[in-house]
Amino acid sequence: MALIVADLLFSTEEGLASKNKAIAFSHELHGANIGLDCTHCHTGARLGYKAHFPSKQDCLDCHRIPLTDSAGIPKLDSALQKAKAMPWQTESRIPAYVIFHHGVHAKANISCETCHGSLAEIDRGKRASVKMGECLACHRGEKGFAPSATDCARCHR
Amino acid sequence: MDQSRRNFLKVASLVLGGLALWGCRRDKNFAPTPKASSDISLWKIEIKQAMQRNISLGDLVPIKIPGPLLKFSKEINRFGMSIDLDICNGCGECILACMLENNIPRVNDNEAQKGRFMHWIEMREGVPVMCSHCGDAPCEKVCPTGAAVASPDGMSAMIYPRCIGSRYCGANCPSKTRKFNYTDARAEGLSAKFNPEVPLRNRGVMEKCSLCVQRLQNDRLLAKTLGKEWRGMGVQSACAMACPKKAIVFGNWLDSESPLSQAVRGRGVYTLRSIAGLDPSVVYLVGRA
Amino acid sequence: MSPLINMLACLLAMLPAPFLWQGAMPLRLRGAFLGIVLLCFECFIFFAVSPTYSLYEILPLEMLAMCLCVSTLFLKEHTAFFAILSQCFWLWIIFFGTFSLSYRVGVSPDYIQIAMLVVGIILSPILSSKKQELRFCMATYWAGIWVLAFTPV
Amino acid sequence: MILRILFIVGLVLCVPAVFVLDHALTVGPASWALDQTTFWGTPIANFVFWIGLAHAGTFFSAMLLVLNVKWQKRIAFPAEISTIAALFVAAIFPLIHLGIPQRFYLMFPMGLFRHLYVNMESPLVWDFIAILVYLCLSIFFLLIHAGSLRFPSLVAFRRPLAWVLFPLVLWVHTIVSLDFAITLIPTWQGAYFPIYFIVGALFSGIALVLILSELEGRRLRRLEDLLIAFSWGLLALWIWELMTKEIWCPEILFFGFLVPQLLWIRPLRAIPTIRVVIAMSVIFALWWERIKLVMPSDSEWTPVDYGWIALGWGGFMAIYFGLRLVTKRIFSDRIDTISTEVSVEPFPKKRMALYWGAGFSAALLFVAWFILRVPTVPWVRMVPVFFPLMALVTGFLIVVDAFSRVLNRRVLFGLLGGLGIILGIFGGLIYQGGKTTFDESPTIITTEKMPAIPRPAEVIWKSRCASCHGEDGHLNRKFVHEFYPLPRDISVSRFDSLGVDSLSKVILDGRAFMGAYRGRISESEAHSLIEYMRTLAKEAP
Repeated sequence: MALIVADLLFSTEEGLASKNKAIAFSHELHGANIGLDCTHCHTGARLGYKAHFPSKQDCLDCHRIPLTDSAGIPKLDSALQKAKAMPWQTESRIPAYVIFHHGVHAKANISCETCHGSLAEIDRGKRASVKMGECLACHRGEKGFAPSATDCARCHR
Repeated sequence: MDQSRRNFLKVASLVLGGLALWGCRRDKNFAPTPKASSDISLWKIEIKQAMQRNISLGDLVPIKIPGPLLKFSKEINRFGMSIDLDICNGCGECILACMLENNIPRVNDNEAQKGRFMHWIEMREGVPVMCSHCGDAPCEKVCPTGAAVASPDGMSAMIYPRCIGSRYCGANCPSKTRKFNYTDARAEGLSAKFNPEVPLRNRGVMEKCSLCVQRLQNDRLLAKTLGKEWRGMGVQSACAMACPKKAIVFGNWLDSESPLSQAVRGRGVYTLRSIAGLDPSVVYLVGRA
Repeated sequence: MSPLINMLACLLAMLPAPFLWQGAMPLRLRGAFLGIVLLCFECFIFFAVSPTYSLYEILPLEMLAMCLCVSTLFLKEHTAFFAILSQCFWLWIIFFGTFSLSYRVGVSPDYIQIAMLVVGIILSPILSSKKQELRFCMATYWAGIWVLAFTPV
Repeated sequence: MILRILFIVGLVLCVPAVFVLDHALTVGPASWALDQTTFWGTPIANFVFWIGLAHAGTFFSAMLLVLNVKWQKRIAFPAEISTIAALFVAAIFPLIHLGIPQRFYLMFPMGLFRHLYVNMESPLVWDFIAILVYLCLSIFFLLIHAGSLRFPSLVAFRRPLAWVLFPLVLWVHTIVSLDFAITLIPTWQGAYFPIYFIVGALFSGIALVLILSELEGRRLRRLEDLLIAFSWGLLALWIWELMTKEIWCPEILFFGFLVPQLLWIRPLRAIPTIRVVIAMSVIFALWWERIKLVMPSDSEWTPVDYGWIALGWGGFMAIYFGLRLVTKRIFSDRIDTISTEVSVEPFPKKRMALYWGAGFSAALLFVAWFILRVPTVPWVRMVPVFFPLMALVTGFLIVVDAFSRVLNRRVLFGLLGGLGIILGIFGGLIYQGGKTTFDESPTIITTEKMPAIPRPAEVIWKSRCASCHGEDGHLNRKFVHEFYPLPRDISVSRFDSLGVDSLSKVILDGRAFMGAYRGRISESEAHSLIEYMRTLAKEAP
């Protein structure tokens, strides 16, 4: 009995490092509004396997100087001062045996929105679907893009 | 009526007893998992142990230099390897390199006694033998789910999440180079993730030489991202890189510039008799043609 | 396999046909008789044909199938029905035999032979009548299937 | 009474069987005898054996029925039940055999809906489909037989359904034989295997039915004759195996051929015990033959291998005698007399042709659709699944027709609807699939670390620099104009005047409004970036 209890207690997933909850990041404000490309912060999205998150330093590249007259700016600045070096992280939803290369898809002129949804949707918490059926439907040319490789070893290892 | 009630009671108590015992066995899940070790010397010891076995190689027979695949005649790439038996001295360095590159687990004592090592490369009479990536692969034909499947660039690929472990491929492989995960190496602490690029395998799936597919994939995707034509130039398999005598050469059969095509030029090309008719991509070089 | 051996096999296969269903034999004797007939065919193939011949493994069974086909001509009743069954048996041996060979040695099924057998099955109800001439036609047709299926190595 | 005792014996045998099963599933295939070169072990051998035994029921009820053999009626009903029992037992073994049994559904043709296609070239897929269909149709057949007791008009449907089952049962064992015959393993090969397997299956099946009929207190002389007849047929095939592959097993010949010859001796035949012992010897020989065929090498058996024997016989006896006792209680012994009644009205040929035609077109549609989706499959390789699919549709139509005669329409639609809902739920589950499973802890995505191998300059430019400096090096006006002071335009002359060292210092340590990128861009990458900028400047208009 004690073992079962112990198992229940310790098997709970450890929470991920909490996000900076004080100030919500708005994709819409940064993207559509000021014309920043997704890859500016999500480095690697255009040419690498993964779209990474910006570090604090990446944020400070722009936020070193006051950018707008908005009242929230001092609050943001102080939050940024206190933030960790890597403020964001997430669990990849792609298993280790699958490779998804952001770069190749960007090269094929597939916009981020195709899989991730619009910026407003992302702000609402939508994440890209990683169902194999959806990958395959697109690769077979059923979603309006040119057909692409469908042999298994292209994406599996 | 009495009779049937007695019967019922008998059956019910049997079933209950069975279920209770069944429940007990789950206790073993609480046993502490052995700490996984990533001490490479343990792997070296196992390789030595495996190399002491006497596995016969069988005859080597001459074949033609591999050309375009029949199934994918329009492809411009077909990867493969050549192993120069005039140079190779069977030192076994390739086995270690392969294990570290592909996160191949060790096996427990029981399995080792039965000779069921997971090594993708196996020494048979001092000759390294691995999957030959046959162009007309018998393993792919019999796989019910398509987990063993041909890739257009010449690999005989293995898709682990699709594998249900029917072991038909292993049974039908004439060179017996497919390895089945009989045990859960992770639960026994016998596997280590040396290379983050390669997934660990579950108990119950088949595996074998993948021709270092991850290296090819990485290189291909980078080239494609940059918009270059890709012939796999510069990619090397782990065993080819590790071979101290450079006996193993990795390359593209369809690219005359590739180190493979150059290594094979003028040499006698051989393969195991059992797969001579199956258009293998991994060949042995012996003497002059 | 030489054409001569092929012809001999054809004749040998037809030889036991008239005696298969003659007289009132108990079932066990008939079964044993059929088994021995098959054994004789096997011995003939074993000694007369080289094992490298691609269809080697199914030749005795094919001979048995032809023997059964011809034997239906000597039946008093249900001739057509049993002719169809024995031709299906023959078809089965050829199709699934070559089917497995197609994986192993790359022999594709002999579609001409299969088509001829299918035609035979369709024609059986018409041809297997009481008339002696039509029965003879049937026997010739089966012999023709056997001979045409022969492929020199 | 004897039936009841045997039922209990079956249940008792199930107890060790359950433990063995549980152990085998927990430990996996390592728990039974397999060696370096043998990947298939005792579960597959037992599977082939039990599938063979299942043939007996269909042989007696369906094949002899269409061949107009009169005496089959005396044994048909128990034989049909034995088919169902043996099929259930047989179906367990391939599941146990799998390395990951819970993934068995990947063999289902339903998998197609998830944009995945089974490999139609693999005999295991044919096997899976054929045995599923065989099980369905055997249940249909038994249902009609049992139902005909209450509704005599159902008798008319037995023969049409038997015509579907007759070829199907041969087809099933042919496909089981192809599992072996198509391989490159020398001891598994043989183009004659289809016939060899069928004869072997019927031989062991007849022996089983002989035992079952003795238990019913009936003696069928024809069964003994058949046993002798088949033993000679199998002898011929064993000798052919010896001639082609030089495989020779004296013990199989002894138990499978010599012992049944005792039935020639009249006084011996007369003793029931002797008959049963001979039949058991035949069953043993055929079981041993399957073991020898599947795993020719002598690897040491574990308790699990012996456990399969308990699982097979325990499961079979529990299901068979259980069902037999239940049917006895419901029908007493009327079941054997009713089937002797010949149906008054023959089944209309036109309707029969319609059902066969529907089955044919359904199978054809499936095959055509599959080949359209997976054009690499040679069409011949689809033939083995063609007939089972056709039989399934035809058999289903016949059964629906049969029960639509006797059942209330509302009940019938209810049954069909229930079946549809169950199949729909099952299909839906497969279509939905599981969550993407993580065999390992998922990768955590954070900030990009500097890679060991320098990234191409173009990569860095496009992700790091282009938001301000523009993809072509000429400002991203939308961003820069509103928020930031304008960066300098790049030009060849400026590069020449500044030099590589001071430029890379700007990149790495920043200047004015430009941030420092040390730690995010390596020195060598900075150098290649400068080269890249130079080419951009050259291309500038």
